[in-house]
This record gives sequence, C-alpha cells and structure tokens, in this order.
Amino acid sequence: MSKIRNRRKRLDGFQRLLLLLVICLTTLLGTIILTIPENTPGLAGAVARLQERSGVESPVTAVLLNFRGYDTLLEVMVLLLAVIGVWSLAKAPFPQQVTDISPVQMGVVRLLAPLMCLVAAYLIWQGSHLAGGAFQGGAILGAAGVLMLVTELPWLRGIPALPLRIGLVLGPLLFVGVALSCLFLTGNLLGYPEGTAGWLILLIEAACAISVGLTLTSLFAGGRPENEIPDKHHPADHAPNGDRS
Amino acid sequence: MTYSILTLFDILLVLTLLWLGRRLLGTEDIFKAVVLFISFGLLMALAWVRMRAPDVALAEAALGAGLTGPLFLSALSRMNRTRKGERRLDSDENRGKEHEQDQEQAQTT
Amino acid sequence: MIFFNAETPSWMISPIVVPLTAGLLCFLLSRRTFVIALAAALANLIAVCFLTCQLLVFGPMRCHVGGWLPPLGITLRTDGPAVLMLLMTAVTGLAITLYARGYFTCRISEPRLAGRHQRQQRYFWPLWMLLLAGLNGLFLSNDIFNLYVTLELIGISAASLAALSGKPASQLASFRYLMVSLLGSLTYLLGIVFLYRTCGVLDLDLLRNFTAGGSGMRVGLALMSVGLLLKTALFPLHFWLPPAHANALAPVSAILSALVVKGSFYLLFRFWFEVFASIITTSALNFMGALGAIAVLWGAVQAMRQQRLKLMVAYSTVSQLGYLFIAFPLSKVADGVQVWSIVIFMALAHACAKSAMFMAAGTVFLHLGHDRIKDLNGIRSSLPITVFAYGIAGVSLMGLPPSGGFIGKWMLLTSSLASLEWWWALVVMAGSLLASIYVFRVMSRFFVIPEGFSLKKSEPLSPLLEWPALVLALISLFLGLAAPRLLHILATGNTALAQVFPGGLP
Amino acid sequence: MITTLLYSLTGLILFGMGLFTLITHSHPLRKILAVNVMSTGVFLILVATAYIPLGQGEVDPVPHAMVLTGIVVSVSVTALALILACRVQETSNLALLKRKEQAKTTKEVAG
Repeated sequence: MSKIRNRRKRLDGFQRLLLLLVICLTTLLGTIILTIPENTPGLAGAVARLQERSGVESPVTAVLLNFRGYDTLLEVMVLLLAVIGVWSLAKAPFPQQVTDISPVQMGVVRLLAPLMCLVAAYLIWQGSHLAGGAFQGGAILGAAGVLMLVTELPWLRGIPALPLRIGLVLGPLLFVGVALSCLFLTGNLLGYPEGTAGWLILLIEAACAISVGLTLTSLFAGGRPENEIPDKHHPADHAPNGDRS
Repeated sequence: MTYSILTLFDILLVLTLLWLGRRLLGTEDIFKAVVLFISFGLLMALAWVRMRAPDVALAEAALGAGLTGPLFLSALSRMNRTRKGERRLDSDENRGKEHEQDQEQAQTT
Repeated sequence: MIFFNAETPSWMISPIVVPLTAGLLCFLLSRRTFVIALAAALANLIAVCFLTCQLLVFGPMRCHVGGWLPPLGITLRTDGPAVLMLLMTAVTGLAITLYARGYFTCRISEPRLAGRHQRQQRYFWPLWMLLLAGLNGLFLSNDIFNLYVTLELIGISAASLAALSGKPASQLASFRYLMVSLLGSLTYLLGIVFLYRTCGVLDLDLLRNFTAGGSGMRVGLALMSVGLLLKTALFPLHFWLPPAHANALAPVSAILSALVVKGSFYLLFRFWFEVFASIITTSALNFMGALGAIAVLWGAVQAMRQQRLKLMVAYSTVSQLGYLFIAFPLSKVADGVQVWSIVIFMALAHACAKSAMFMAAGTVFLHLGHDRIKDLNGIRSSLPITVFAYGIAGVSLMGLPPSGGFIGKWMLLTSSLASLEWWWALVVMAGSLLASIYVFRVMSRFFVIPEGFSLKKSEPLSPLLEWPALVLALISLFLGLAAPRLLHILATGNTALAQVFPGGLP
Repeated sequence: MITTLLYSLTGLILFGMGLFTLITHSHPLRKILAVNVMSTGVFLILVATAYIPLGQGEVDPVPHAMVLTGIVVSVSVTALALILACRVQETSNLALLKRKEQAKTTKEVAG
C-alpha cells in the first residue's frame, strides 16, 4: 500500500501542473465563449426557407439526408469502417459450449425482439416529420440484436458470413447507388429529382437502419464470425499461391 | 416565474452532470465508472430534451447510453476473462508442468 | 447525359465515389479483391488526370453536392494545390496497391503463417480503399464539418491498418494512434463549434469573407490547428508516430507516412494561408517555424541513433515534416504562390521518396526476416533494384539536385536569405547534412560484402515487390525537372492567393 | 440566454475533465471513457449554441444534425478502441506467458 501511495505522491507534481494548465485553458475558453456576441443567425433561416423543397417535414432529417446528405454518406462509411476494423482484429469470442437458456429469458427475447423491430420501423417512418430516423431506428434494431447475443441463442454462432456482409453493406451501397443515379438523372450527386425526394429518403433510411442495426450488433459481438476468412486448405484459394512459391 | 423555475432545473441538471462526470472519471473501480457513465448518458438525454433537440435525445438514449454501456461492459468482462486466464495458467502448477513437458518433447524430437 | 461534358464540375466526385464503392465491394466479396482495388486505383488516377486537365482549361471549379448552395449545402472544389495533392495520392496509391499485392503474395507463400496473412490481406483492401476515398474527400472538400467527417474516416481506417500486423507492439502503437487521432478530431470539432458560434456558417469561402470574427474566430482556428498538429505529428506532438509507422506492415507504413500525415498538414496549411490568412499574426508564424526547425534537427538525430531500419525511416518522417513548417515564417517575404510551391514540392517529393523507402525497407525485411541495421551487410548483391530505389529515395530526402526535395529546399534557402532570417537556412542545411548521414549509414551497410559471403543467387522476388519502389523513387528524383509544369498547375488554381498576399504581409 | 451559457460552460468543463483524465490515467478503458465524456462536452456546447427558448423561433437544426453525426462516429470509434484495447491485453498477456515459459525452460536447461 505504502509503495502505491509513494508513487502517487511522486506523480503529483506533474498532475498538479497539468491540472493547472487544463483549468487555465478551460477558463480562457469560457471567457471567450462569454465574449462571443449572441446574435449570430446560424442556418435556421436557410433551412426553414428550403424546407418545402426537401421532401420531408422534419428539419433535422432534411439536413441529414438532403441538404447535407453527403456528410451522412461518409458517416455511414465510418460505421462500416469500424466493423471492418473490429473484424480485422479479432474473432468473435462465442462461448465454447452453449449453456441452457432459461425459459424466462427466452420468452422475454421472443416477446421483445419483434416489438423492438416494430418500434424501429415506426421510428424510421416517423423520421420524416418528427424526431427519429435511420440512426435511431438502427440503434433500436442493434439493441434487439444485442439482446439476442446476450441470450446466446445457439443459431447465432452458425450465421454464415456472406449474408451478414450483405446486410452490413446494404445501406451504404444503396446510399451510393441512389446518389449516383441522382447524378445521372439531375446532374448533381444526391440531387433528388423533383417529387421523389421523400420516397428516396425513406428508402435510404430503411436500408441504412438495417445496416446500422447489424453494424451495432456486430460491434457488440466483438469480432468476425467463425467462417469469415476462407480456410487455408481450401483448394480454390490455395492453388494460385502455391504455384508462385 | 416559469423562467426562474426552468433556470433552477438547469442549474440542478448541470450540477448533477458535472458531479457524475467527476465521479465516473475519478473512481478507482472501472465497473462502477461504466455504470456511472450509463446514467450520465441518460441524464444527457434529458439535457438534450431540455435543449429542444429530441432527435439527439433519442440517439443519445439509444446509442450513447443504450449501446456504448453494454459495449464497455462486454469489453470489461473480456479483459477480466483474459486476466483471470493468465493468472490461472500462472498459478496452476500442473498445467505449467504439462507445458514444459510438451516443450521438452518437442525439443527432443 | 447532357450534364456530362468536360465542363461539368460533377466529375469532381469520381475520386471519392470510385474508391468508396471499391471499398464496399472489397468487403462484400471475398475473392478478387485485388482486381477491384487495382481497377479503382487506376480509375482514380485517370479521374485525377482528367480533373487536372479540366483545371488547366477551365480554371478552378466548385461542385455543389445535391445542388444546394453554400450556406446550407456542401461544396467541393478543385484548385491547384488540391489537384496536385490528389495527383500525389493517386500515383503513390497505385504504386502502393501493386506493392501490397506483391507483399501479400510473398507472405502467403510461407505456409507457416498463411492464415494470418490471409486475414491481413482480406481486410487490407477494403480499409485501404476507404482510406483513399477519405483522403480524396479531404483534398476536395470545402466545408469544415465535412472535413471533420473525412478526418474521422482517415483516422479510423489508418488506425485499423496500423493494427493489422497483429504484433503486440503494433496493436499498442495503434491504440495510442487511435486515441491521439480521436483527441485531434475532438479538438478540431471544438474549434468548429467556436467558429459556428461566431460566424454561423460552415463553408470555407464564406468563412474567409467573414471579417468581423474577433477572438471567437481566433480561438476556433487555434483549436482546429492544435487538433491538426496532433494528427500531423509536429515536434512535441510526434510521440505516437514512430512506433505506429515502424511496427505496421510495409505497405501500411508507406500509406501512413506518405499520405495520411499529408492530409492533415494540407488542411492546416490551407487554413493558415488561405481561409484565415487575415487573422494570422507574425509571432504565430514564427512559433510554427521554430517548432518545425526543432523537429527537423531532433527527428534527424533520432533517426541516426536508431538500430532498426523501419524506425529510422519513421523518425526521418518526423524530421521531413519539420521542413514543411519552416515554410510558415518565410511567408513574410515570399509571395503566396511561392510558399504554396515550397510546401507542395516538399510534400510531393517526400510522399514519393518516403513510400519508396518504406517499400524498400519492407522488401529487405521480407528477404532477411529482420531489419536490424547492423546485420544488413551485402544486401546489394541479392536485392540490387531495392537498394537502388533506397539510394535514389535517399538522394531526394537529402535534397540533392535534380530531385523535388532539392527544389523545395532551394526555395526555402533563397526566401530565408531574402528575409534576412538566415537561421532558417542554417537549419535547412544542417537537416540535409544529418539526412545524408542517416541515409548513408544504412547505404554503406548494403555495400559491405561480409567475409565468407558467397554470391549465390537466391530465389528471385516478385517484380511487384521491387519495381513500384524504384518507379516512385525515380519520380521523386525527376520531380525537380517537372517543376515548371507543376508550378503552372499550382498557379492556375490560385487566383485567390493574389488577394491573400498583396505584396506580402507587413 | 443564461441557459445557453450555462450549458456551454458545462460542456467546456466536461471537455477539460476528460482531457485531464485522458492524459493522466493509464488504463485503456478509462482513456476511452474520458474521450467519450470529452465528446459529450463538445456536443453539449454545439447544441447549446443552437438553443432558442420556446416561443422565440425555430431551433437551428444544422448543429443537431452535426451532433447526430458526431454521436454515431463516437460510438463506432469507441467500439473499435475497446476491441483494440482487449486485443492489446490478450496479445501482450500471451507474449508475457511465452517469455515466462521460455525463461523457465532456459533456466532448467542451464540448471
């Protein structure tokens, strides 16, 4: 114990200095926030003016998927990137043998999972005029997935990698596809043609919500599925490499 | 009148948030810190509602508290598992001996 | 289809969308990922060449994504510096793609570790393609929040790539890299908050025209600069760079050192010399120059002391990044185009030379199984092309004529003498001297034939391992000869620069 | 406008606390928690900037969209960082174990 206390004492000098620095920095930034005049207009006016042309009624959804849809396109990529990174790092640590699932837990999952899917669908649909949208709906879907993972359902272990990958890529790929087809139709990336914006946004949101849900579930699973990388003694994979060596 | 009540609520919320933040960053026990972080996220959702940002509140409640918390917990249990595994391997005399025997066999062959 | 003549700015999105789609496909399909990546890298190069032609014919362009105009929508734009950085990324990226193919094929042919290398190859391609898309997006974007998203895209994919080798050291370095990059982006985001609070806009053009900024704007710029400096690894903030770059796989080291660091630097430079040039003070410029000077000397000294080849090359990156910052204080006398050209030249030459050097180091590592400098004797006889590439890249790093590094350093020297601040010239010369020492220290090992060394022919390496490095090294060498053409491209895009420096700052 | 200032300053203090913890603490999970607190602080300032009291006009939705993007980004980075931290511990434990065993065997050989 005394050793630990000693070490902490020795570190204190540096920590105190740092604490002082951080406090100074925060105070400085705080005073500057106080000096900034309050009357900057922001972009609320611009959004309100163009709201009618965006195809949705909720201003946040309009900004996310129409006015600044390009940001959201890249953001969906960031989510997918996290999954690729996690899969490249580790295998999912599924338990070696499946323990018995208590019927109560099973029943709760059976009841909750469809309910959560319903709530997610509602949130996505509601996103066009109230609070909600792809990410909130996707998060609920992800929560349903996490619930199933926690219950350790035996069939989760055997999910093949390809359908999972298709599900993960579905949203981003559809987003890019819609963006490109808009480019060909109207000459602008993500410039939705007249009158179709509402439907296209709903389509993108639905696909992205599915992908976001799967993404969050895979992030929670903490690694790639068992059969994600082809076996090294797979004949079709090994032959070309064998020739060269 | 409503103005002052709302301001009182604001001050209360802000103080709670700051206190939670200080606690969760300062406690020795990481598990406790994660639990505090989840409650911090839920209170944050309240703050977003107060700031008239329901979209952000929904996202924070679902993503910030609802998913980040379990992510932390699963990572914590994974870390503890490996640490325990190491300790078991370390202290378990028999297993260590087995390993050594295996290695010796490998060396002789 | 009438929208697609040569004048439409919509072509601008192709360097972003092509690698993005390729990355998605590489992740989706487990076979033929290399073919997809190679096709995307080639298409990217062609698109960038097309954008260059477009710039030379029609001048700088702006593309409003979704047709929404600036205060609300996001704008992409091309100008001289952006197009040159895109060209650098495309050429280096293509070479790295080819090299990575050779590297993974060679590693997979070792049966002992085949599984691990298949995993590495499986995830390398999607990560690399998404990183490429992020970089291109960064160079083209004209919106501070969109730049934040591209920075995150780059940061996450770079950290995942750095961890790919699976060694404990690389994973630890990658964790630290991820934390630093996160801290950098958060600081940048805080800067955005201050700017948005002060100005209420996110578009760079509108921000430039916003004159009544005051302290809020200055603090916003300072926060954004600190965040970007963390990512660029300028001297006191460079601690994360050497372990992350040295412990990664060879193609990944080349990507991180040649391209990723340049992305955040380019952004920083653009903020300081174009967008917020009116609020930059002389003392701030001098401060950056001083940090750069320390980085040049300190990085070079550290590089000299390293025992491992890849660590040496990584420290050399710290040193070379310092030169880019020495150009900051010289803007007091040089006009805008000259400062831009110094920086762009140094960046281009360093990107080509450093990726060639990391590729050469990777090939040596593959050949010998280690990269301890004292045991590198006699490599010249078994890897002549790689050694040649290493030597030429070294020449460019030292700044001998006619390399691109020489042109950059020459311009640094002349402008520092013209400004009567001779100490910058002294630092540049000392840095070159130290660079020649650390390059030749390794070079001399390559040529020593140890006693009892037989000139037996070892099995030939794949040409993909040796030729990309040589080609890149040659490009960096002959960059100096192409200088007038590149300067022309730079100047066509920079109509704005004349306004920024009407006869230099006071 | 006191509300905006109150929440902005809170966000700033949260940012500072997170920064301090990030630098001083060595446990990886603590570092990730600190980064999360920091990002929450930044988001709080951003949303507070957009705030207008009820009945005085529409709230600016652009910062809200930015914060949504930020939350999603921070969740994905957090997940990646957590797995990376786990892997660091697993592999370093493995390396430590191997080194210990090697030391044991060499000791026995020497003995």
